[in-house]
Amino acid sequence: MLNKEITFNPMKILTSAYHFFRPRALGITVAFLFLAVLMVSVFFTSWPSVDQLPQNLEDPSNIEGIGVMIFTDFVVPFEILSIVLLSSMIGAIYMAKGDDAQ
Amino acid sequence: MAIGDLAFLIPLLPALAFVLTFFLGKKLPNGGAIIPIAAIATSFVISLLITLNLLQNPGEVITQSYSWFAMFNLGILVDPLAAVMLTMVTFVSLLIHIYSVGYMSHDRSQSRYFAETALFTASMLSLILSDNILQLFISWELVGVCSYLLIGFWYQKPAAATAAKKAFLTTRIGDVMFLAGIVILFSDLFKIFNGTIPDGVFIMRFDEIFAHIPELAAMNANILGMEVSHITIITLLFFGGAVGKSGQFPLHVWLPDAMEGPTTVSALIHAATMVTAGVYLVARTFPMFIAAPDTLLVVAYLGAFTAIFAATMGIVMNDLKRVLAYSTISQLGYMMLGLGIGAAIGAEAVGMSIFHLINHAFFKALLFLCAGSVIHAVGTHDMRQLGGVAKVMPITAATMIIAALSLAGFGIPGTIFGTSGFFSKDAIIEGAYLFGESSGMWIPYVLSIVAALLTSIYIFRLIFMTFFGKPRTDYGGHESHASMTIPLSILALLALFFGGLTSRRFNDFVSETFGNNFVNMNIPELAEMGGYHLAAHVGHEPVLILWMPLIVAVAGLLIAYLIYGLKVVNMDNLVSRNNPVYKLLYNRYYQNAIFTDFISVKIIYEGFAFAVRSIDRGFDWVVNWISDVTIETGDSLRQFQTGVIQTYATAVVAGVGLLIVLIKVIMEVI
Amino acid sequence: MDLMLLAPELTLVVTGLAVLLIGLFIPVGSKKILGFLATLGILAALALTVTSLGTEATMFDETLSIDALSQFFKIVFLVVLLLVSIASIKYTEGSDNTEEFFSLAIFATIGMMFVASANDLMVLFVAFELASLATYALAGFEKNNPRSIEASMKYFMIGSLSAALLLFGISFIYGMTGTTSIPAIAANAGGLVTNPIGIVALVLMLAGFGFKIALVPFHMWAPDTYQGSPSVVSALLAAGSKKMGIVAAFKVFIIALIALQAEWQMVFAILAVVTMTYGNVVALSQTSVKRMLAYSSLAQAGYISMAFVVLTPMALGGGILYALSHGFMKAGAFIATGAVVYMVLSQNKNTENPDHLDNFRGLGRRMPITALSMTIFVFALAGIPLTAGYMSKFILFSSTIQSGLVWLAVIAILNSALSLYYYARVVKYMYFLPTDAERVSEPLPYTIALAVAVIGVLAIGFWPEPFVHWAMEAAKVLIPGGI
Amino acid sequence: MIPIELYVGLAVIIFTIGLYGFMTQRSGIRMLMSVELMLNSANLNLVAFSSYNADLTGQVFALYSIALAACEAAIGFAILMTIFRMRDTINLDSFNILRW
Repeated sequence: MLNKEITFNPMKILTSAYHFFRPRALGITVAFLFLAVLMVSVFFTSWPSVDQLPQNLEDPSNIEGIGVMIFTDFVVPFEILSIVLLSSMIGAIYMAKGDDAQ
Repeated sequence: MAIGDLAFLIPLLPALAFVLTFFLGKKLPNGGAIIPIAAIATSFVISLLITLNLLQNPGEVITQSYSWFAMFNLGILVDPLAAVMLTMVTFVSLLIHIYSVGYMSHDRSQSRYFAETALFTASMLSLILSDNILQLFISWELVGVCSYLLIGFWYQKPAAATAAKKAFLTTRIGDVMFLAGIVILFSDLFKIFNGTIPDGVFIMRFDEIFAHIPELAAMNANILGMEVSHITIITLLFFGGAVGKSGQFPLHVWLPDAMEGPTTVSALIHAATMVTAGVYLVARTFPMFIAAPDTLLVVAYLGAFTAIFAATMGIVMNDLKRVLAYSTISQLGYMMLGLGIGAAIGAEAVGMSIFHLINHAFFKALLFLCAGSVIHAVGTHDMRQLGGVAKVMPITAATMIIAALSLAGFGIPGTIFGTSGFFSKDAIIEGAYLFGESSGMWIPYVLSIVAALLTSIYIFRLIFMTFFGKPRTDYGGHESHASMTIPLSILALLALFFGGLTSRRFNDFVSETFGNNFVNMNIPELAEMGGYHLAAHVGHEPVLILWMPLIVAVAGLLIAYLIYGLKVVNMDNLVSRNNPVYKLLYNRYYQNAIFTDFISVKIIYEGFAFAVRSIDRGFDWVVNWISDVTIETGDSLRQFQTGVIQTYATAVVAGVGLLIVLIKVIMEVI
Repeated sequence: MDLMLLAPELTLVVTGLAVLLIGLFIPVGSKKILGFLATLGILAALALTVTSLGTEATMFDETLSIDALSQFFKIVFLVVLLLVSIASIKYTEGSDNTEEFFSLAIFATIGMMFVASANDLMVLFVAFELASLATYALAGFEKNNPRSIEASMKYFMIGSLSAALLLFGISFIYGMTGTTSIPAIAANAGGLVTNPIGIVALVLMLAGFGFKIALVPFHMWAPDTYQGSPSVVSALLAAGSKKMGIVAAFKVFIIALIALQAEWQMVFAILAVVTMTYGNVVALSQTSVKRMLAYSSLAQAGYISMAFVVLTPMALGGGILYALSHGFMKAGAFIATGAVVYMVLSQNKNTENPDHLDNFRGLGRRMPITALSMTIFVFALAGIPLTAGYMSKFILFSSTIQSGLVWLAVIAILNSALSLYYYARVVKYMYFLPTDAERVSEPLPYTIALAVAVIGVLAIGFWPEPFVHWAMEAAKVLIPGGI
Repeated sequence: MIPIELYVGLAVIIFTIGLYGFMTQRSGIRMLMSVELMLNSANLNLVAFSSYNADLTGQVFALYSIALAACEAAIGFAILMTIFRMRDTINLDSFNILRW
């Protein structure tokens, strides 16, 4: 039993690798293509960034800033989000409830 | 001028009649036939009055234009060309409608019939009246839709439904070319105006188009290494549309099958509406064709070829209506030839061609209505089962013989004695002679004279087989009702005398279409632009040439009489299935097998309409291969849609990845 | 800032909530009133939108912009919703869940309308998701029908995948430009042009929008979902939600990413050709009418995409007009199919494929109004003159030729000629194939919806002037000076 | 300071893992989890860019997208429940009545 587990059987490894990869070959290929393209793009891009991260020693959190933005600049998406929540709730409850309701 | 203001009523009344008949027809006697008859009769009166007015003063044409949207307009234009067409269409359509009252009296869906024919007439009339190419195209499509409805009138019959579809789709190929021509024309004109069109200028109106012919001719496109002028491309595409509608080779395949509708519909399609639309289109835009000599050559050659091609098939058909159908194709070939020889004789060609169109309308409507009368009484349209009908139906027989004489072109050159068909066909054949003389190209002339001989043979074969000899089968039969014979007699009179009475005058009248207060074209100058000179007028040919058409017509009559009247030749040997020539002709050059099965069904349906157009059976395997590949492509493309969600996701992601790579590569390369 | 400009959206929200609440308290038998209520609310919203035509404004710190383009598309969405809502009065009859249906449809349309007026990627994304999430449940509305559930599942899965792709793309745009505001992105787009990430972000966002527009290869959910969903929902998806993808793409590509013009014109050129050809070729052999309409809808998306490639004011006007025409034609065709399905199912509840072509046999006799409307819609889709489809195609194709892209126009014209085959086949089945079935009475709501759509199709066909003018105004928003 | 490329690279890797899972998993729940991975990698991106650009917009966006992800999960699970009731399985690859 113990012997069997540590036996180095290249054929068996290849076979199990084959069985692992064969049904996933397309997915793996596509994912690698995607990863390679994106990685190359990301690392060949010169990202704009500030030299020094802004730090406010007295209040390191930015919750307040976010809160202000939610209710000023981005209040429209916030309001839409409320409808999104409502409609997904309606949708989810409708789909999930069984027919016994009737 | 007052009557000219009513011109808009000409198409409007039949259109209203369509609406009324469609909704009320069922409640009225005879399917409400009185409504379209009254409407078309009024239209006819208006057209006739306008034409008579115009005869006094051909330079003062009627034009009315209203802005439609952007730089397009709706409008009417009644010039000599339109006036004669309007009069002819309303008149023939009126007679056919009157005749239909008797002919369709036993059909349950009479009201639908009358509604549809009224719409058919209305759309044809609006096609003729259009003063701009866009409106013309819309009516053109409407005519196509109506023909679809009418050919498939008895839609319970599978053959009728198939024929309707075939007509619709085959003419549709032409329509696509026509549309492409319009689109190119539009964008060229837009370019000429530099994109800013002044108010009140409607760029698709004929006067505007014609005024810019020089600029269009100056634009060149490079196609396969050849410099081709834009005007040539546009006119070729327009002609493509005409080929489809007017049943020229190779898009003629729908016409013989269009027989599946009621015979009156065939008469309407063959004589007054639909098929003449193509000829009218070429005539209407003739100044553009004159400036594109290459297109005119194509028109002339294709017309001549169609004339003889269809005539050879007319000889061997045994179905009464099919013979007439091929005869129509052949005569349309003559009309196209008449327009094509405009390269030699200028605007007069339009006069000649339209003259033949009008005369053809009379005798072809007559032929069809007579055939309808025979079929109505006897109940079959196989000529082999007929014979001796003249005894039971004397009026029908007499009028049919008159029509046949007119079609074959009997008359004495140089006098006013002759049938209508003689004057117009003779003129076209002589024009073809002049064309040969001035350009050295004799093929159209030779083809047209041989086709004249064949015409004479097939039409008298029909007469002898149907009306003379002994009845071959047992059929009852009686002379038709007066509502049918009176239109026959009127048409017979016209087929006999119209040509002789109007001959010269008509030509001059129609030829003035391009010089008036709406358009004023200098045809010889346009011809100069196309790079050739116009020859002298018709009428100075050698005597033999003048008499030639009559000689071949008489020869044809004699041949037909010998074979079918006296039976000096035993037809059994000739028509045996082993005779390869007969077999070829009888199977209509196998074009039905090839066109229907391959081109219509597989290629066009599958999207390779323009890829393969060869009637050579040697190319069979190529055709087969291509259509197989298309079908297989369609089917295998379908297989991508596996229904498995993971596959879909993979397609999306792979698509994103590939597109990124593709764009990067392309952007690097460019 | 004039809150009246948001009145249509607010009216719809109130209508949706009212329908939902009232639905809780009334018995199943009288739930029909909800449909009328919803229709009234939609009409009110439509009227409010029409009265505010011609105004231009930006609201809420420039996150919303009201202009000719957004007004145009809002009206498209409202009209489609109106058609769907009228037809649904019959479709939901006798159902216990009428209120869910109508409120979800209304909320989805609110999302579409906000996309049309979004001036900020954040608004755009959230509204986009609203339109998606609300329709996921609608697609699976017949929850005992495995087809409907499968349609919903596929729509949802591919939808959430493309939402993720879209968000990922937006994050890169935000990273390079430091903002999500559409005009500000256009001003700071320098980094996107010089760096490879620009193309990546472009394609990722295209995948997000292409999912809604149903461009090949992001289309694969569309035939399945259109076929499986209830017909009225398919109408909403094909006629409304597809236009949302188009207007979003207009805003993001033409306004925000105009600096990447060469790149996305290339992408759209490829996708337009592939999409229209694929759609038409595959539609040839379909026997399910809804599936056939789905593939034809692919083809139409391909035509509209040509506007991106040509990018002249006229082409964009043509594309925008096409969006309106397609709204009428496609919604009408799906609703007509819905009427047939309704008829088939009411005769035999267990029919396997109620939208199979065989059920259209002799429809000209059985349901004359439906058959006539369907004929008009398919002919309009094929581009027969005097219909909306012809006018839009004419403007779009001729502007293509005019700007020198003859090859593209030739492909498009050939494609539209090819498409006539499968459209004419439907007409053939309806009018030329015999049937021994009796005439059936046509449900009134369906008939009214069809009549409205027919009027729309013919109005644009017969009197295009005001519509063309209007579409051109909308196009001016995208390229103010013209290119 | 950590270069921003590392954050973005991490986000890309997580996104690809999500994509891979979405393309290869048969179970509906696992596919939903993959979608969450993708959405969250986008959030990571947004937040990283937000702090490196000294602009809070990205963080607000991330908050919104978290809420959206929750809604999406809710609908997704409801659809999966319906499928499970109907089929007794949530292996989505066997669910293909609609095809071709």
